[in-house]
Amino acid sequence: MTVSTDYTAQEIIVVAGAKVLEDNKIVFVGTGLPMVASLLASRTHAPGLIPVFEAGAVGPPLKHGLPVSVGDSRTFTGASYVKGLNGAFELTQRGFADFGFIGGAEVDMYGNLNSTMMGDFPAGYQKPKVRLPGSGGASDMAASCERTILIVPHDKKKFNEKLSYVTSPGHLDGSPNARYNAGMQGKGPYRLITTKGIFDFEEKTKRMRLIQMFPGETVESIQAATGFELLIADNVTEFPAPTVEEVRLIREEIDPNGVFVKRAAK
Amino acid sequence: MTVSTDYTAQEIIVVAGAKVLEDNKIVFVGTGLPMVASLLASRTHAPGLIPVFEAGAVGPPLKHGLPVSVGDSRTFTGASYVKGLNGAFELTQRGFADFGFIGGAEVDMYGNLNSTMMGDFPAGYQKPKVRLPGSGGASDMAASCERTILIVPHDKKKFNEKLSYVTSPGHLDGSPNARYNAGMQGKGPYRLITTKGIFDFEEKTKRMRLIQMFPGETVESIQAATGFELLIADNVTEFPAPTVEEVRLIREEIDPNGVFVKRAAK
Amino acid sequence: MENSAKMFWTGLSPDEAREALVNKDKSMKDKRMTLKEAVSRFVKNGDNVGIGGFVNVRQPVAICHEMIRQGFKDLTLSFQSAGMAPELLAGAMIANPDKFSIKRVELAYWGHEAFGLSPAWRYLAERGLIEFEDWSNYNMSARFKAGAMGLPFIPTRGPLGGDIKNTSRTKIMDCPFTGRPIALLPASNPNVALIHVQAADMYGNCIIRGTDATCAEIAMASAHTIVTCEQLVSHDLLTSNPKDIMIPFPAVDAVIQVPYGAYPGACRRHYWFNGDHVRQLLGCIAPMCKGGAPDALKAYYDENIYGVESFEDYIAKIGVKQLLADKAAEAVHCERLV
Amino acid sequence: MENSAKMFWTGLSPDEAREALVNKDKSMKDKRMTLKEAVSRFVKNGDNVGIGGFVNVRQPVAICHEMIRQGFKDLTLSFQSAGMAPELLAGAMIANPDKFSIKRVELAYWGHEAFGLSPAWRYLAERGLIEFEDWSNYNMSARFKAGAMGLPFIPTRGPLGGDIKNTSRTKIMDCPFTGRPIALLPASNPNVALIHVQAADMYGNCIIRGTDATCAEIAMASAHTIVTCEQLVSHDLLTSNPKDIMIPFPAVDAVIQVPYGAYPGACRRHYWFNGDHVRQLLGCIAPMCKGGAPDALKAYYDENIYGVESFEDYIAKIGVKQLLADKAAEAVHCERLV
Repeated sequence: MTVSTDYTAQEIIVVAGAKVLEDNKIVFVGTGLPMVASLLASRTHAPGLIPVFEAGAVGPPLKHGLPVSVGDSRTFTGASYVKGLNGAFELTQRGFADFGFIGGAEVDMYGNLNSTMMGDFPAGYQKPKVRLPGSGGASDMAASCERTILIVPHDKKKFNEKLSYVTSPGHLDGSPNARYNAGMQGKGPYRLITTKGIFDFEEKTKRMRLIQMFPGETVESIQAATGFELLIADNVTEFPAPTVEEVRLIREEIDPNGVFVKRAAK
Repeated sequence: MTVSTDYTAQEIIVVAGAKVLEDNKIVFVGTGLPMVASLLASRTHAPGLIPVFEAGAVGPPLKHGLPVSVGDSRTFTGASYVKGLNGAFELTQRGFADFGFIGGAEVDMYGNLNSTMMGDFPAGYQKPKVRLPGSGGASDMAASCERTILIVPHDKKKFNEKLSYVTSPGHLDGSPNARYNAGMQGKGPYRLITTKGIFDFEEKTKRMRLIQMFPGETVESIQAATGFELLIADNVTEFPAPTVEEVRLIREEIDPNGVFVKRAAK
Repeated sequence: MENSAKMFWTGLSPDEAREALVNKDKSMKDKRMTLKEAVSRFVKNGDNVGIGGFVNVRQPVAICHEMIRQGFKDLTLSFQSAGMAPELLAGAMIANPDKFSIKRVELAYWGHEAFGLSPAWRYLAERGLIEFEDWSNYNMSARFKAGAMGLPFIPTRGPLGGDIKNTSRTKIMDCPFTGRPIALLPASNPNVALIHVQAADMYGNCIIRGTDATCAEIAMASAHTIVTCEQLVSHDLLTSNPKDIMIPFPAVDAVIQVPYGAYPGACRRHYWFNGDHVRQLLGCIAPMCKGGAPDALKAYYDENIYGVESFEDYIAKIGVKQLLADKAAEAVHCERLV
Repeated sequence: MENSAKMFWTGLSPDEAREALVNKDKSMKDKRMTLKEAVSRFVKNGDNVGIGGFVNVRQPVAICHEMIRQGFKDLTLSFQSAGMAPELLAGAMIANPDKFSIKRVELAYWGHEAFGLSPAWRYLAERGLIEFEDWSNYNMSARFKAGAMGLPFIPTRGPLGGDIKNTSRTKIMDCPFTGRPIALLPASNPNVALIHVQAADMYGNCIIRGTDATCAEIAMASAHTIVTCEQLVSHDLLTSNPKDIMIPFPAVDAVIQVPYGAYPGACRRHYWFNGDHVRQLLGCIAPMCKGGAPDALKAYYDENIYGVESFEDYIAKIGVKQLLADKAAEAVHCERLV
């Protein structure tokens, strides 16, 4: 399998995201890169992957390609069940979603995500420095999917000790059974995929831990781009660069119009 | 309009029940005689009556005749909405049902109904003298329809000061705002139709009050068949006997097989 | 209202129900099997059994026949309004309590509407042979819905004011937003759901015609679901209008094509009630309420259930003419070109 | 958790919502009228407006155009995830706050997914020009559902753990059945719902194709509902499969046939997104976030909304070729013989 030499940061995120997904599992897919990664997974090692979209569609074959909205016509055709937003989230609350796959603008060491606002909280909540779109379904997936996979572009300004706002709860403050005690369900953040590597959350402390680095990164380069102290797994490996075939699938078959995967070179 | 001379007790109940219904209103119809009365109403003075059945159907035209079950195929065809039991009861809880039309095996002076058990309560609840079928949807209609119309065959054993079990709440103990204070919605029992007459519930005391007598009855004969003191309206009138045409409609068009209206002579 | 760590859950607790689903293989796999296999794999003694349909519409009659043949003990039955399903199960207990027994019923209504009261219900309740918990149709439907939604409870306006709140596990609280009382009903998460539908694919996606009753909620609340269907069709045909699908495949564990699976009850587009046959069973039980002998009842079970290998054999006894008449009676309600 | 008689309801309180429905004429009557008449009869200054659709799928764009032409003040907008509907309304406020204003937004997401962020949302929020209350998609959907169910609140597992519970009217209580914390969300009962659907009859029965989003819940929670539809068809055709009907007639007050009523968003079976047109509007607003002039934005409104008599005139400007292309793009997803 020839290694690609011109893959982009978004493309390696997509490839890494796809590889984290397991075949025959139900994955609740947020809008954007998670959609692309899920399609790649189902066209490679996970043909039995079952996507769920928050506007309601369960298990569509996506024969007409990448949706541009988690509520569009492409998510609907051939689906096994479509009952609107309440239907999708009730399924999830019940325990039908093995994985939730979400993005965020800011993340902390416990996998809590912010997609609400940047600025001074709570004082500046009603007049934020930057107003982000809002939770969408992310906080619901975070609260009720069995495990969540997070995507956040790696940037010191986005990896912070304290978030401006906790939109999507992860491991909260990392204390034992924090999620259970708060009334939530599911095991919480399972993997984080950034532009620099793949992370898990160490079992005892629930702290973000580097487990795989993308080509060209070092433990130091990654720590330097992170606003808190990372845990480092004992055997950090290098995540292999995307293959030519993977990149071709993304560019030519899955997102040929660059709807979510932009064409800018790395 | 020629008066019928051979109408039965059930037939006059049906005619009286039909006349209480108003055109263009939504009526949540319980199984049995309420179904027959609603059909009679819509074939006479209330062509715009909109029936709702608890298994889900809203506003079916009932072109194929009297349902034998509130969940059968006849209630479904041509309906304007059918979403199962939760759907029907949520509509009602929301305020979509102008009337609820229910029967019971026992009634008290405040229009509370029992369709659960006869016997010693609470001690004998788990081993009743007579076990009745249970609430069905009656207690839900009682709790949430805007006004309820009750049907109970008139019999001293069925008209009691204290019920064995309050299945379907009426005006509770008759105290001011008793229903509102209990958390319920709607104005509660509006009319009671028995085999002897028509009753309302006096505004202040919420007590059962005779307003119309069926032919052949007197205030005394009705009081004698009632296990508590009735209020009597100032101007009690005689409810006219069913017409030949009304009886024909019931016997030949609405319930030709005697599914709910039995053929025994009065 | 007090917090109760002592709450007793008669099926799975909300946390157990979640756990069961998390640990289940929810993949899109072939779930076809025989009814015999489905019942022996997914029903156990002591189970809380959620029963689909409404009174005698789409009751899971074929599944109940098979359960009676196999024999189960100490079941809890949960349903809103049911007719033939509990009548058959209870009749089996009355005829032979050593082979089949119901411990408890959680219900709104047990009877047959136009076809009469339930003699089995009277027999068992009036002799104190089973526990029961009265609810209303909306209460039971909402309890299944809470279970299906992954919630421990659901608020409702009823049962407020009457005695249902006093004889059930309802809790009343003052609404923290309005200050007015509101009822909280505990979720129902049965161990197994018994559902009959018009059409399914081999993965378990189900299409229901006519009222959905509370079938989707029961299936999604339960740890396991057995589905019988009139028609087993291809996945592509079944999903041609995804919104017709009322129960999605991950909620289903076994799919069996059983034509007439709700008979002698009705099934929209397929057959109307055979009221005479319903009354025949009631007529075998009714005399026992007054101390009569069980001979007629035992004969009914020997003839229709114990004496046959499968539900198909029972349906074969009904005879072609009767089945065609029942089909024709339904066809007038929903005329369609085949 | 304390009981709060001081709860503020931004639309109708649960008791008011009940009363509104009780007093409403719910008969099966002809509800056809012009969009102009519908908006002037059923939208008022200060209303809480429930917006149907999901992001740019089936947004009530035509209704928003008409609202902008008529001008309204101090609206509260309630939706889960929306794109063009709030963008157009907010753009009108940004262009000319004297003619149109939004006071408050209750929402989960305001943006355009693949077509970009919302500049109007950033503009208004970052300048402190509107109040807002953050929820999630499920939270808002569940709040409408509670409203539709006639309940004052609904329990959910989220928002637990994050900040949404701290910036919203959520209340957390210990579940009286399990002892674990659970969130209670106050119902949303808007004054008026804006809904676009594929098909309706003159009484207001609605068929929705593709995702239902939260349209039924919003319509049934609201005191009034305005429905625009691609196709207005006979009652008999519309009810030929009653289960296709997602919104029943008594929940609807006005029915208007408006082809392309969700354009430039998408409407299943009818048209795919016109992303360029969405981006055109965003491009008129975006520079203003950085202090740019409102000229381009004003020109957009003059051209497309103020300068035309009706939504039909706006659609006519789009041109036949573009509309055919959008129709063709959708047709591949749901090929059908006409």
